[in-house]
Amino acid sequence: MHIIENGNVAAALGVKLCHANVIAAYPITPQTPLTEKLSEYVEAGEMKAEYIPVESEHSALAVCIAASSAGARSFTATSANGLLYMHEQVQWAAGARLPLVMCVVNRAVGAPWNVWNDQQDSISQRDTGWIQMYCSDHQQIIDSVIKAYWLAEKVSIPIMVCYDGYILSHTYMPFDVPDQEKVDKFLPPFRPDYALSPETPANLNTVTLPDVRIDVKGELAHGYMEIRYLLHEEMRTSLAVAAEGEKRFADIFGRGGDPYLEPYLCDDAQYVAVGLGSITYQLRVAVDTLRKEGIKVGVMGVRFYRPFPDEAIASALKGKKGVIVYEKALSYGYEGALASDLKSALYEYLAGTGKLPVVQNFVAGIGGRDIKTDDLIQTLRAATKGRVSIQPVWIGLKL
Amino acid sequence: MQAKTTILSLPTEEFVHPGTRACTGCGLAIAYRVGLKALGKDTILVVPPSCLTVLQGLFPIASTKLPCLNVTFASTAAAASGILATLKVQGKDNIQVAAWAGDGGTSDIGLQALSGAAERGENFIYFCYDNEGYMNTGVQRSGTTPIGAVTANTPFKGKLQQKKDVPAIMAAHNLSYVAACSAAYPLDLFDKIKKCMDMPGTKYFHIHIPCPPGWGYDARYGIKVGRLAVETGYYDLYEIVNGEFKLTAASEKLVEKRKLVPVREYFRSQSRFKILTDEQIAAIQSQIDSKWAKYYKKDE
Amino acid sequence: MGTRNYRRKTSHSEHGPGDGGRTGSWRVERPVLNKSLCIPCKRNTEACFICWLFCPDVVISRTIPPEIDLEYCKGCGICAEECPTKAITMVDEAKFSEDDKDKE
Amino acid sequence: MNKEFIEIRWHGRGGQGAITAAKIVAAAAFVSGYSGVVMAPSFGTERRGAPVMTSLKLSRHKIYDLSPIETPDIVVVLDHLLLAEADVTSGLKQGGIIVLNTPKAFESYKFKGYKLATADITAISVEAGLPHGMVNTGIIGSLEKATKLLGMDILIKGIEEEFQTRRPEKNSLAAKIAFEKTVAGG
Repeated sequence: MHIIENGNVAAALGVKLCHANVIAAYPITPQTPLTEKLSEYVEAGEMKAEYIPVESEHSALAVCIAASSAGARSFTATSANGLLYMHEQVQWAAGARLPLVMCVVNRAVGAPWNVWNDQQDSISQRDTGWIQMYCSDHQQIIDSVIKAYWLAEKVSIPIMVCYDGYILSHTYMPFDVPDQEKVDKFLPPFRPDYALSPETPANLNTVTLPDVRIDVKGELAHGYMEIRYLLHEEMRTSLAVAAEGEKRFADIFGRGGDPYLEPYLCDDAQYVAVGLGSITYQLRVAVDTLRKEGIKVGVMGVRFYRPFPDEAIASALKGKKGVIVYEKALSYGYEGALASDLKSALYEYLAGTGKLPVVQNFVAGIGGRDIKTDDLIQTLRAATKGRVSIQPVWIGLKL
Repeated sequence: MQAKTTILSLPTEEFVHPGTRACTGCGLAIAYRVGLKALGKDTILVVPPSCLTVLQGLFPIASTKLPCLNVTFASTAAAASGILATLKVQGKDNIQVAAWAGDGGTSDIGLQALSGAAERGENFIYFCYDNEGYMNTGVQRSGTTPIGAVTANTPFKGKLQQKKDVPAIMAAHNLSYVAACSAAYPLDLFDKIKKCMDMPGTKYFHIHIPCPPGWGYDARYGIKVGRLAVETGYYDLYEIVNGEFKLTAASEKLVEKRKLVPVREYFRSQSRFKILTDEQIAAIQSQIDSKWAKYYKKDE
Repeated sequence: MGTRNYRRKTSHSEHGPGDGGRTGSWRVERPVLNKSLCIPCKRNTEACFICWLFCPDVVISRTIPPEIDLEYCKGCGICAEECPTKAITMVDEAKFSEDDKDKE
Repeated sequence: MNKEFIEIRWHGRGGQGAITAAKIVAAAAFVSGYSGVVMAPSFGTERRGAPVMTSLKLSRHKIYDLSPIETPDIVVVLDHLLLAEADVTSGLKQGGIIVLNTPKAFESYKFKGYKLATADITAISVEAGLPHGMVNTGIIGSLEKATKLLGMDILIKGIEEEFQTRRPEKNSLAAKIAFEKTVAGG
């Protein structure tokens, strides 16, 4: 059924459809309406879940970590400084291999205070061992939440479903709310391999030594390094699992396609703009305009940022003249993290082939600065005419 | 009223294995061992980093026979809330959730989450085992380190500030049950746990834990030192049941006796207090005396 | 992969004795029980067991006579200190021959 | 007016319900065949009483550009006092429409190059039985009168659905009266 609602409601409906049964949250703009909505569902009895209004984001993720360890399908959401305050728990959840799903409603981080959108919050959590998915519209938000639970539980790795604060979270647009029946078919009940129980006592996340050690049965158990290696290795293989999930999703719901990338007019493009989230949809308008001028451009949204779909990206961009990365975050002192990752993937797969594109980097929309479509047109056009700068260029900077 | 447990009636089942990494003569090991007897088999534990993390064992071996979730330092009570929520949705109402955290993990870094959980009325038992310092990291001061104690980061002057009264903070949350216990009085601890297990909301236990390396006494004197803290009226055993304060066990008897052991004996039993001067001890003695004068008056 | 082998991929510990190794080797002094002074031994009935109650390391049995598991006893001496009849004394480990130690 | 792609900017005050009004119009447009509908409130630190803006884009195709409206076809002003506080005609296309809630006469306004429609929605709403100050449903009637965009039937249905539990008839009545009483310039 199609409804017109905002992005936070799309996320909340997704969580409800997935039957998450422990939800913990702490208010932070622009995430708040999402978890408020969930508290409504729970209090109204539309959702059979426990809703814990915790006293901090650190505790919100603590509740989810413990609930998941005890066998519950758990959910939380946050933004900006809330996510930063969770950081310790974010790492913990990954190391404990808990299949949590958390919505990150992207917002600029302080200081100074700013409640508007950029993606510095989730990008700063890149190396925590969480899968990161980025959404460009409400359909992707609700679908991604559902796909995320499936994938997280399949690979035992937590997932952040990231979407742009305000631009998506507070904007209303139509989207299809999947049938409960279909969601139940897609997503089986959560049955973890182990859940805390007096019947099968185990001590979880104990101090783990640098080296391997014999267990009580006389078998060799891992050391810390093996446990962490497995997290990395299975992050990598989760790319293939995500593709399996995407296909399964498409079979049941009749939509979806490429799990990692969302290309638009890229096939014959000589220049391809790349980004995360809603900016890639806005770039489509710029691409349409430049196409009318005869410039062969396309745009490609990256939906999976971690694990990084390096091979798919390199293969999609092979032989392009230029790649222009638009980012709402920055690795201060260098460039956008996506630009760095992308260059690394291109180098890895295309160095020496003569098909290595030139990569340029634009930084836009920091702290919610309006990204004018005309600015995207101008910058994209300029980038097709030659290198604008070796440094990342800030769009709309008024210095 | 439940009958008082004696050594002979104390359950014999053990939930802790021998051969732990706890220090020789560890006071926590005594309180923990007896505490788990009271909690029983149907318990899920939550433990933040602390001496107990070490006592509990290093992967892949656990020293405790109960299921346990190790959590981050500041998140103990929140994690307990998460387990409770799960048990609720699973319809399991026979499982007790018990958090065991140290004094740093409670009075300092864990206080926010604990206060939040207590305010929400999360139905679990929280144990703060108070060895009065960050012993696991090598004896640094914590919020509950007493005035005058030399620690690794109050090396010459000793701690200059008062001990934080965490049970009073928790009592201010209007809990159904708050208890102050000591490793030197394990049966009192056992009975108090049994007493509160079916009470609603968060139950808070503060347990005074003698620590040989942290306090500076010969391991064999652990119980004696713990007992001295009580007999001098320096650390009191009590319970607050729905707001009603009552001294218990040895502290209750002290009211009848009207005679406290001079606190000097307690201070002189440990090297951490070696810098306390006679004047300082006299000042503390007079604080203790006036506290007890109130207890006596209440008793009249 | 995934939820199926979760246990093998995390720090998932199962319980057993001796996480800290044979902690009996930590001992400097050994508790030695004099049955003629020990209350339950003398009366041949369940009594006292203060040593059992206060043992931090779960190495004293609640039996007549109480038995001390020297494989794990760390030799703290609390039992000796708390025994109301001084039935347990702490004896320098050096007094026990290497042969004795092997037998433990 | 190009009815393939329409941009409407709403000016109101925090708490006045401009978002709800825009949402009702958005939903009505969607069922009328505008498959691209995007309604974006001005974001951030709105407080009750402070001027707020909401933008509504309607298109026959999916809308990919979520950036704020710069050149609206229509502006809807829920409170005439906002004329002094906000530049409501900023970017308004030549020949664009201004829908204004005002107690003053139509003739007292001069907007050169724009079409004006006015009604005293505040009074009309009270007439319809709504509490004083509730103007977000009445204004929809004025908008329809000025634009002939979607037809009253579908809007009335949308209002009654949105206000299911909160005086649906009185809200739709306010829109109906407003539709009748709105003075729209050519």
